[in-house]
Amino acid sequence: MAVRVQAEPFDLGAEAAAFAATLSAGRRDIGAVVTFTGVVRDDTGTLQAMEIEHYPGMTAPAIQAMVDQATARWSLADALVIHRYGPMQPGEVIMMVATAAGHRGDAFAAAEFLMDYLKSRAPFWKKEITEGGAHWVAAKDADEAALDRWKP
Amino acid sequence: MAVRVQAEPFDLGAEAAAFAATLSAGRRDIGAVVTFTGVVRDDTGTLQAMEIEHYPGMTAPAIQAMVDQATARWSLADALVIHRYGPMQPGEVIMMVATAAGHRGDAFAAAEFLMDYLKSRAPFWKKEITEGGAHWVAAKDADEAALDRWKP
Amino acid sequence: MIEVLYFAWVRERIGLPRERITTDAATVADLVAQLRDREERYAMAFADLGALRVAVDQELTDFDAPLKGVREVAFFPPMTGG
Amino acid sequence: MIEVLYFAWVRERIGLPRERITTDAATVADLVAQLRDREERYAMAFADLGALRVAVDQELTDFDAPLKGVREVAFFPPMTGG
Repeated sequence: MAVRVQAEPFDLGAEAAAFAATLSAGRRDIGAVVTFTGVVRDDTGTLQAMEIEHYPGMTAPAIQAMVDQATARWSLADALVIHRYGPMQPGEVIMMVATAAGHRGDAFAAAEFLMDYLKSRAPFWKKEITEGGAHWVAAKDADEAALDRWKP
Repeated sequence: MAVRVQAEPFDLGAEAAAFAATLSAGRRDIGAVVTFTGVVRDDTGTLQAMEIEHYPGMTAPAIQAMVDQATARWSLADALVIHRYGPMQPGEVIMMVATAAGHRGDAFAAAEFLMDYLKSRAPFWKKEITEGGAHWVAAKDADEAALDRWKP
Repeated sequence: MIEVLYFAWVRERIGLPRERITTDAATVADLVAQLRDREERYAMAFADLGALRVAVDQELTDFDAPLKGVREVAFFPPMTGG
Repeated sequence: MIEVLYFAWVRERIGLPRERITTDAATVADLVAQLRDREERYAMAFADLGALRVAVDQELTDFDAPLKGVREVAFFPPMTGG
């Protein structure tokens, strides 16, 4: 159950391989591995850079609390969250969630739960820098609404 | 939109990296990449091998039809399905689905849809070889029921 | 002449993976009835149609599917991939 | 003495990332009222509490949270990670 908050770029393939390698070392109760990777999107072709600010003291503990919640709720063998901060370019990986479980339902649900909570409850703020200037990305109602489905 | 049916083992990390690399080459409308990887599970510690039989003429076209359905239903930038057949050991990767989309909802839904259909509608049959003998894995009611959520 | 294929335990019970069958059966169900009458191993393999699935020309279908013009019929248990 | 932190556009409007504030405010809302009275830039940053979130000692909470024994309060817009 690892949480990493870092400025450095990382590679989806390398992280997925490392996550799977720790799983396959010694245990045979894992049938499903899900990964989600978030990428800097530039729909309009005007984005020069994305910058993510975070709350250093709070970020990793807040994400760890989400992972603990997911672990309590679903039967998970392992979970990983990596989230970057600082400047990044269109096409670069922003963050990644990986889950491993005996069955696919648990792995998918936990990954979606973590994504929904990371979007709206982890202390990150995105700023888009375009030719026209810089602006903070507004929170989406849809992201807030997505949390409703996890209410007990 | 690639479909591969193969006996050869493959590596989750390498396939995920290759999938992401084709995406990041030139396009900037992708914000979400989801992968699902199925692994040979051995809960009881008695499994010696798993063997998967398939229907060569039908398998790849049937999976391609599922990918086409997913593409028609969600806004997908790309999708990949790899499924092995033949003998494999506990801990080995059986199959993988990857989806890429602008938004996470589409990428998750399409990956789960493909998994549910692959489980019950792609012509694969699993045989478990244990010390006690070999037996065909029975289809689960839960897997059949999982298809209901995709009914229009 | 129809190519008939068997997979998984259907193949094992019947004892062969495929065979060519000359038949006047109008539907898959008619073909199954003819196969059942052939030998005990066919009767055993087709004892419970609820436990079987069928593909006609490599498309999943039902037992009442017509066989006119069909080249290939496959019988197998419910799939367990993924 | 409370460490007060500002993030994203709250930080930009107020013009600094953190400051130490000596206050007798009983709740976060009381602290906000005192900050608003300080200067125009604070009044602007705290104009619409509905557009703000608050964490007390690095836990998300509400504006009516008490400040007794608290070391750190952070103000920021709704999060947009992931």
